[in-house]
Amino acid sequence: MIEIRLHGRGGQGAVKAAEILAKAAFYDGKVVQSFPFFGVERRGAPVQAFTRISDEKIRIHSYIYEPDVLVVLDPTLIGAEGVNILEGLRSGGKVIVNSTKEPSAFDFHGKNGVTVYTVDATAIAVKNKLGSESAPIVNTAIVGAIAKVTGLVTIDSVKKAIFDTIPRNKEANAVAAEDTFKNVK
Amino acid sequence: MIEIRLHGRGGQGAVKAAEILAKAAFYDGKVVQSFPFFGVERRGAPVQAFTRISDEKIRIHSYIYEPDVLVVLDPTLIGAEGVNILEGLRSGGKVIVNSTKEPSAFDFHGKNGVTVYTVDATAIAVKNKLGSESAPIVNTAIVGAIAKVTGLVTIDSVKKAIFDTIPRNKEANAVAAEDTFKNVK
Amino acid sequence: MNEKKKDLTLSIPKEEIMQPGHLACQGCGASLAMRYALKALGRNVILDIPACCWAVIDGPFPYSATGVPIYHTAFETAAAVASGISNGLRSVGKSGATIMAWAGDGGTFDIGIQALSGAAERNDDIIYTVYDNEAYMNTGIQRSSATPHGAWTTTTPVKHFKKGEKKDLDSIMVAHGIPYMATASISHPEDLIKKYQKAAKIRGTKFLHVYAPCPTGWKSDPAMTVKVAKLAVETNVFPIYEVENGNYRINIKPSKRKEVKEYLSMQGRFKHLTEEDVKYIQENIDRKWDTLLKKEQYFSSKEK
Amino acid sequence: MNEKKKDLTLSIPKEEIMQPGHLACQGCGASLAMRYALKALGRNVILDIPACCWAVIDGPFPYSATGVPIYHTAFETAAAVASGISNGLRSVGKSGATIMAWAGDGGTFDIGIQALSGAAERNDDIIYTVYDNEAYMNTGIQRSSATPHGAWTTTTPVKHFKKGEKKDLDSIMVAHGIPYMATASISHPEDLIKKYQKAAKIRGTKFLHVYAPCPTGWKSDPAMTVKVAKLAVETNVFPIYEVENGNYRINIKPSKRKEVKEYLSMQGRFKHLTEEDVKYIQENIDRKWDTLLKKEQYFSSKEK
Amino acid sequence: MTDDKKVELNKVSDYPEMPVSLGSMLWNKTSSWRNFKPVIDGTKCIGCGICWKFCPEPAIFPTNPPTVDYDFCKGCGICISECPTKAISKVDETR
Amino acid sequence: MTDDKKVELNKVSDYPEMPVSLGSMLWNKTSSWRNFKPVIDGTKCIGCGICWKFCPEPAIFPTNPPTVDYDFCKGCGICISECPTKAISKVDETR
Amino acid sequence: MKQVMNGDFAASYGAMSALVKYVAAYPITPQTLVVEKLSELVADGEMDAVFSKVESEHSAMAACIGAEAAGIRTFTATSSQGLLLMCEVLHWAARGRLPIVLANVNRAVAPGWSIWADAQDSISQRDTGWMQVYAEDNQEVYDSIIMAYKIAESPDVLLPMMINLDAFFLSHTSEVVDLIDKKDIEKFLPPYEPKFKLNPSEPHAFNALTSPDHYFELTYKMHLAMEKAKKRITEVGVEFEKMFGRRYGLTESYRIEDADTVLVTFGTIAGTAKETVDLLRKEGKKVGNLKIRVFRPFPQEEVCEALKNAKKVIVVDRDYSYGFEGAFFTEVKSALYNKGVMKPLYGMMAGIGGRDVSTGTLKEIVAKAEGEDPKNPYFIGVKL
Amino acid sequence: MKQVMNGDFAASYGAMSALVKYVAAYPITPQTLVVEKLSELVADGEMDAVFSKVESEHSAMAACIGAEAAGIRTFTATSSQGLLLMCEVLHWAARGRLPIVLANVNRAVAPGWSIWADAQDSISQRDTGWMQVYAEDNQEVYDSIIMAYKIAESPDVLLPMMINLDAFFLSHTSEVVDLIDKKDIEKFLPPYEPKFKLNPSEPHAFNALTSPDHYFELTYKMHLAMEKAKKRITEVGVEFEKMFGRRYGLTESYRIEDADTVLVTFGTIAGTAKETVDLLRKEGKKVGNLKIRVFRPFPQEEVCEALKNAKKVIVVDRDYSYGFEGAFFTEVKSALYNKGVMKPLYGMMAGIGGRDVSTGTLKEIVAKAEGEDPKNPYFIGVKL
Ligand SMILES: Cc1ncc(C[n+]2csc(CCOP(=O)(O)OP(=O)(O)O)c2C)c(N)n1
Ligand SMILES: Cc1ncc(C[n+]2csc(CCOP(=O)(O)OP(=O)(O)O)c2C)c(N)n1
Ligand code: SF4
Ligand code: SF4
Ligand code: SF4
Ligand code: SF4
Ligand code: SF4
Ligand code: SF4
Ligand SMILES: [Mg+2]
Ligand SMILES: [Mg+2]
Repeated sequence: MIEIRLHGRGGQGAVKAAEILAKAAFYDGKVVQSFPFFGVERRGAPVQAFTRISDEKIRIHSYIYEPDVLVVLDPTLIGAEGVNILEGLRSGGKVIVNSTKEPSAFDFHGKNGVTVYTVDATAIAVKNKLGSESAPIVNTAIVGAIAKVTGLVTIDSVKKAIFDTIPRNKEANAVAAEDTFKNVK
Repeated sequence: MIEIRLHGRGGQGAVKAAEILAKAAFYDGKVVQSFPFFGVERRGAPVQAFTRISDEKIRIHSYIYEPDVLVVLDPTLIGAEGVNILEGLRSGGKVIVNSTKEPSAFDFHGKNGVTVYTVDATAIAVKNKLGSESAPIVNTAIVGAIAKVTGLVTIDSVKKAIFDTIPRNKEANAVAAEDTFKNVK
Repeated sequence: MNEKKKDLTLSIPKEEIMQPGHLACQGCGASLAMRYALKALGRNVILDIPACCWAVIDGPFPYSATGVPIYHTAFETAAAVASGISNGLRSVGKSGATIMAWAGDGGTFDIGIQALSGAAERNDDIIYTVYDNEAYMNTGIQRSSATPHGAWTTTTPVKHFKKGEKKDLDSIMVAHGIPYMATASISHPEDLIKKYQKAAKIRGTKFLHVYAPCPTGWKSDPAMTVKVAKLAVETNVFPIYEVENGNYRINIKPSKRKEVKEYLSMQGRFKHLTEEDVKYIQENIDRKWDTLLKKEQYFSSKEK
Repeated sequence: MNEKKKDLTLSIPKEEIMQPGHLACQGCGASLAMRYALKALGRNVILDIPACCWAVIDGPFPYSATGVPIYHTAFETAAAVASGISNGLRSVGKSGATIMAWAGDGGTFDIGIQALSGAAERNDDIIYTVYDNEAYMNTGIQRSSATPHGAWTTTTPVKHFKKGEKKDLDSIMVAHGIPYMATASISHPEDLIKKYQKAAKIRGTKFLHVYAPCPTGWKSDPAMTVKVAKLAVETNVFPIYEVENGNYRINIKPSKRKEVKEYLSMQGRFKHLTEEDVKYIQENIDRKWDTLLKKEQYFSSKEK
Repeated sequence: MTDDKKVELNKVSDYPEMPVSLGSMLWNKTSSWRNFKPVIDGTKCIGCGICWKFCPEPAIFPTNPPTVDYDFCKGCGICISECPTKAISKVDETR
Repeated sequence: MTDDKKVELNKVSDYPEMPVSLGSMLWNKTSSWRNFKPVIDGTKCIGCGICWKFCPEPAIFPTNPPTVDYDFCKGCGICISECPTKAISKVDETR
Repeated sequence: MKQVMNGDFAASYGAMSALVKYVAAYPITPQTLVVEKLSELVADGEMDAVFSKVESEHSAMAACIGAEAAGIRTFTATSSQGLLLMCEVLHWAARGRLPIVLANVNRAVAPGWSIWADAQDSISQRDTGWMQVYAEDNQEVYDSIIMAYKIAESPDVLLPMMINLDAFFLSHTSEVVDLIDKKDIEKFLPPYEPKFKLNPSEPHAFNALTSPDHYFELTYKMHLAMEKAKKRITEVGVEFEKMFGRRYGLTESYRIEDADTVLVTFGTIAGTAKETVDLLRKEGKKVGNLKIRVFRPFPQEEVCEALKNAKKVIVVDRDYSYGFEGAFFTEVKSALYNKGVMKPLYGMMAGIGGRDVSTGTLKEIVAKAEGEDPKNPYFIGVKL
Repeated sequence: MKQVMNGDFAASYGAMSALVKYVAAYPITPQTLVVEKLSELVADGEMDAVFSKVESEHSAMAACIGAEAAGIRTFTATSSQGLLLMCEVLHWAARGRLPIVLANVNRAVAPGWSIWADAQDSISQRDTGWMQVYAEDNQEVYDSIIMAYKIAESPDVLLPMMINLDAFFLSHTSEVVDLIDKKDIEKFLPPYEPKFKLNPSEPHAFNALTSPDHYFELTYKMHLAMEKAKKRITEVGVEFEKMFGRRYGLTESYRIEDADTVLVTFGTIAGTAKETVDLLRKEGKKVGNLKIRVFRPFPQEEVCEALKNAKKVIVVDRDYSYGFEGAFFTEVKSALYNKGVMKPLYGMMAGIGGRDVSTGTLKEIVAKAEGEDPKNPYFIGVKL
């Protein structure tokens, strides 16, 4: 069973991203579970979401303490006051960051077997007109990068899940996911 | 332990009568309990009230099924539809009726050892200006008759109880009780 | 054998839907209110009744005196249960019957006002009747917010008699923007019946406020029930008016309003009042009547 | 070192009683409302707050951001708890502090209206504030009876957008005959503060209805919170007025009212509306404003 | 539901599954509530129907002159005080 | 209650008997909520106090020109859009 | 001073004697006499308190919560539907650690409407965190309310307490009650001075959002408080006896030392059971009675101790947890299980909906238990 | 048709699949997604029903009562405070014999405010006469709601039923749920046709004042209905399995045949417990799990049967009857007592207020029971 944690901000749709990831895995024949951080979401405040992907029935219903994969939707969260992105990450885990930077720009890259991947999901979202220019929505886009980096889900299933989940601009969202799939480093 | 049941009509104060009786017995050093029929009282509708008088602590809290003494505040209740005044009366019991009639006018007088006593409490109440002429209130008056017939309480205690319980016209009420005490047959 | 006489004059429908044997006190105004309302509405009616005298009047399990289906419900739920019946039947396309909540003033002005406010806001298709006897009678005469200033009740004992005006629920309901609000009195059955018949034809929430004297709680002579109610109208203690879609119409305007003193003196609940108290009450009545006249003047379809 | 400048212009009291670190969203109107109210009232205040965004904004156990005592209470109990605090303190002769219930529109217009109506009827000595963001925001944007016609919420999805007018709670509270009812907006803090200061001096139940835009629920730009609120006033969507002992006074009369379209277009919750819908809304606003003007004309101390 | 029999519920299986009414209140002869009876004098009666209209039970049949249903009349006296011709009198049943 | 320390509740006996607050929220530096920062240009500022008046946190000190408390500014942008002289600008902190 | 008064008046005088300052209550049969009496006592100036005549029981409890949080001693009374309507705010008072005292007249729960004796109302609130006492007579009603404040306000308890009295059998039944002088009360009951209260010069927020990091600890503190409450109830009972001569504990045993069969009862049935015990003893049957006076905190140690010699135990419930058993029956068994004690135990439901429980009924119950094997639950007196 | 959806959506689709005609509900975290989803399904015309967006939970239940009494199939959903606010009308629905179905998201009860998982809300309504099911996953939520109507509407049951799901752990957790076709539903679930309903052509008064002469018999009929409900739950479960391949009973046993130690759990903890059992079995420990799926009626026979071979039993409660123990713990013991069975039984409170119960927590619980003697109650994970 693989456990994934996503970091975003209230209002950005990290929960939807976790759900799209779960649905994609389900379409790929996996057993899945996804859930938000159990708390009060506030616009602007840091939030988390989670996905479990497994080959067998998932019977446990408890928090995720030691994720295999981390996804950071908003790069300003790294190092932000009171936020510890890396908490509990398994050694050998993967971290996918929405950033213009290179993976090596992050000091935890390579430490403890952790590998960092980056993708400019913001630029891709803007290009695909997701959200507004000042507040682009990156939640669908980033799932493409997760698919590529982890190999947990196929990009086709990701696109299908996006079509099932997103009410508007389905096409553009799917294209964005494909873009990050291709461009993650 | 002596158990007494009073019959009246909603709005006539049978419950108060039972309470005055209990208080009087308390002043005479007895242990007492009094309570109304446990139901919905309606102006005009037949109602009941109860008193227990004992020398020892009264521990039971249950209905009275077999009264020793019956008191009827309103003579129209005798034989009225759906009302069985005599229900459960112990053989040898006493029945006190507010009536102008003689005891012998009641067919249950003398049967099963039952003795009937009558007193024109209505006339006495009217004389003492208790209630209005068309709707005299007999509840205090009748207790005098109970005192006399049963000997359970002294008339002084009855008067004291009336003073303690009745908010207005205390004096007249006490006099009325004294009157029935003297005039019951 | 009988000499042939012409029929008795009947100014209200003849059919009796409510039957005798019920458990109202002698001379109960609330029982008259139901008798009239059902005459107006007929048998295609579903009632719900919260805790109140009427929960007793109808008779105990397994009996009923009223001749139409009744759902006896919790004290604070009259409007919500009626909403449920109405919308439930609508959900399966059965909207024929008149759904009516029938509650006392306590169950309406106090503990039931939230459910009523909610139903009114949703404009659920119900008639809501409050029969107003100005106190909690079923539990033995405690004050409600419909109890008028000056009245004795067991919770406003003579030394602390009820202070403060009766809650103006009529205006509150008008402020809810419902299509129909009307007051009526058991002393004026023809007016009352007309209003129920009108209400039954309007879709949405209809609120009817029916004046229903209670001899037991008002310490009045049961024989005087109708007279007391009539006096309430003639003194402007209880104005008879209706508001349709925001438009006011006063249905009965006493040519010369009688003195409130006359009304008060018939009821034991007011007997402790001083002359000054009575004066204060009279002034308030007159002031409120003036306001009502103004409302009729400025907020009526004519005026538009 | 700094060049000596004159002081910053302060049109409202300087002291900050509410402190930062609280948990309101970016650009939250409700947090501004509290900031202003406390500036007006000072520190000798006891608040009670039912379930609503403010139950979260203040911070979790064992913290508090507000600097005055707060009793967090059950959703439907704001007015009753305030009554209890006020009367409890009165029972021991300690009536100094201002007791204020502080609730959202859901906790006031809907689930809390009964407790509010009861407190108003008893004229308990409290200030009751509803900060109105026109929906249940704390639970994620569900309709309340304060939600305006036309708005999207999660329980009035675009295909079934909210139908029916916002409940006119102001008129309902006026109908309760309380000594003071006022509306205010976070866009006009000086007016708002004056009203709180006035309310604090009046004995009895004071009702303040404060307009508090919610960028999260209205799908508006957090930076536009004040602008949206200002537009609500300038379009007569949210008139600023007060009613003292039944006398109306409109405090702000826009010289030329702006088109509601401008107001609606700033908020995602209205973006599905057709031209026709907007026209309907505009008409209703104008009609209501006319009624309010009439009320001011006929029911004001001047007019007497 | 219109007859005046009491409903027999002698054992659990007699009871309805839900707490519903199974009969009317017509068994409940409220005559016992009365301590006087209203008697209509047909000669004074003008057939106005007012007594019938205002009886709260109702315990007056709309015949002309009206007839009182003494099984149910509770003796409130409304008919007596509302009758415009004083055609109804109060008859003591007590003594 | 005014310092910015978190309250230590490490064992049952540390807890108050009632669920009451024991500290302020000043430990909660909400700067992490922000994705841009407002920067005041003192030269454009006319000292009108509007930005201060409308900050919901409040995270502006009433100096002249005003100073933003970047520990708490959530970056809502109200001050920016309300400033009559456009003296406040939005500075990206992201990249 | 001894007076003849009904149970509702006893409750009212209890509140007055306990120097209650604030009352918020709403009428309901058969509690109405409490609101009426308190209205009168306040109007007459006999009781120095404010009485808010609120618009519902829900607001009654909410107003008491407000006043109590402001540091004021408060009282309310209700019954049945009223208690159920309070449910959410009952939890509030308890977890909010407010030592409010409530007199509840045990009345059956609708529908069908019933105004008669039945403990379903309070039993169904057993999980709210309120302490619960069941009184046997009016004296106990009065005394229990006074003791309640002393127990509930103990700084290490701080839990609300509910004093239950049977509908009509106590509420409307007049008996002799000995009232305590104000002077003596002041010696017995210290003023209420809570550590935390709503106070602008020491501002606290009460009841804020409590994350999973903290909630459980607060619950655990409630548990500790309940444990402590058991001790306080006993201590306060002893103190009360010293001053006023009447003793009350968690339970009360009657002729159980040598009893083969022990009835376990509460409320007025306990009194009738003692009478029945005497009657049966006269018939040569070794019967005893254990009255459970305090149901929350559940006195499991005392119950086990009292039942240790019994050969047979019969628990009489005037309540029913639909789909299982009577609540007292369940909990007595659970308590014995904790001690590893197993003996024949019978659960009998009686008096539901106000059906009378006479000495005759209790004799029938004992006879039933003599005859058969445990087959539970029994419903006594149902017209099968 | 399989879909990934959260528990709240599963509940919503359950109501839709069950052909519910009337919904009245009020939002509360974490049930909000139910009202939102149902709003959407009705707005989109996918669900042919009327949804009243009432002003409180109290009115939600009252409106459901009205509609159900008119013969309409109704549904509502709530959580925590909302359920408590319904308390009086919950009793009303039950004694009124209205087979309403309610989805309750188990959330902790305030104060302090908590939105997290905890069964105190529903446990504290155990005496209302509602049947109660606790679901382990979203599929069970969906299936249970559909079965609920069939059970509740059985003419000899006629009791309302509450389906509980853990806050967030189910309500907000997306999992795969297999939805049933309308065609198949119609085969499984007959239309609702009650004998008595509000109908002007057959007028009845419901719920009238019921004297002590009759009330007890009506209560006894509730008892019979609860007994019958146990059978119906089993029967309907078997029928459901036949048609849809998934089986649900009163309880569910996991590896208990040869288990020395049996965990007794409910809700999501049951799933985590099965995982833990497998982990412990790998360590060589003979552990099993008994999931109590139905808490009302309490399946005492099934519980006793399932526990008969266990040497040790540990009951895990995410609830606490203040002043006594966890409710499941109490009732399991009481059930065993009725059968005369005594064995080491441990009550462990865990997960209160949303504290996580992981496989680690459950291992700790088992370890605790291995070490010591019964000393109850245990609070697991409290920072002592
Ligand atoms: C929740 C609840 N609280 C209190 C009661 C008790 N109660 C029953 S009827 C009633 C008074 C009803 O007053 P009103 O609505 O004016 O009707 P009336 O009896 O005057 O006809 C009260 C307080 C109840 N049944 N339920
Ligand atoms: C009895 C009860 N029902 C529902 C809730 C859930 N709830 C908490 S806050 C809230 C909405 C509050 O809306 P509003 O009063 O408008 O305040 P806002 O959140 O918009 O600030 C709801 C429905 C609750 N806490 N208690
Ligand atoms: S108390 Fe009053 S309202 Fe109630 S039945 Fe009697 S007369 Fe009618
Ligand atoms: S949801 Fe709206 S009202 Fe609530 S804190 Fe956020 S912005 Fe403020
Ligand atoms: S006395 Fe009253 S009840 Fe009898 S007939 Fe006349 S009005 Fe009817
Ligand atoms: S009121 Fe008098 S006159 Fe009129 S019908 Fe009756 S008896 Fe005849
Ligand atoms: S951006 Fe918002 S929070 Fe920051 S200083 Fe400006 S107004 Fe205050
Ligand atoms: S709003 Fe602009 S001009 Fe005014 S004080 Fe602030 S920065 Fe200066
Ligand atoms: Mg009334
Ligand atoms: Mg809101």
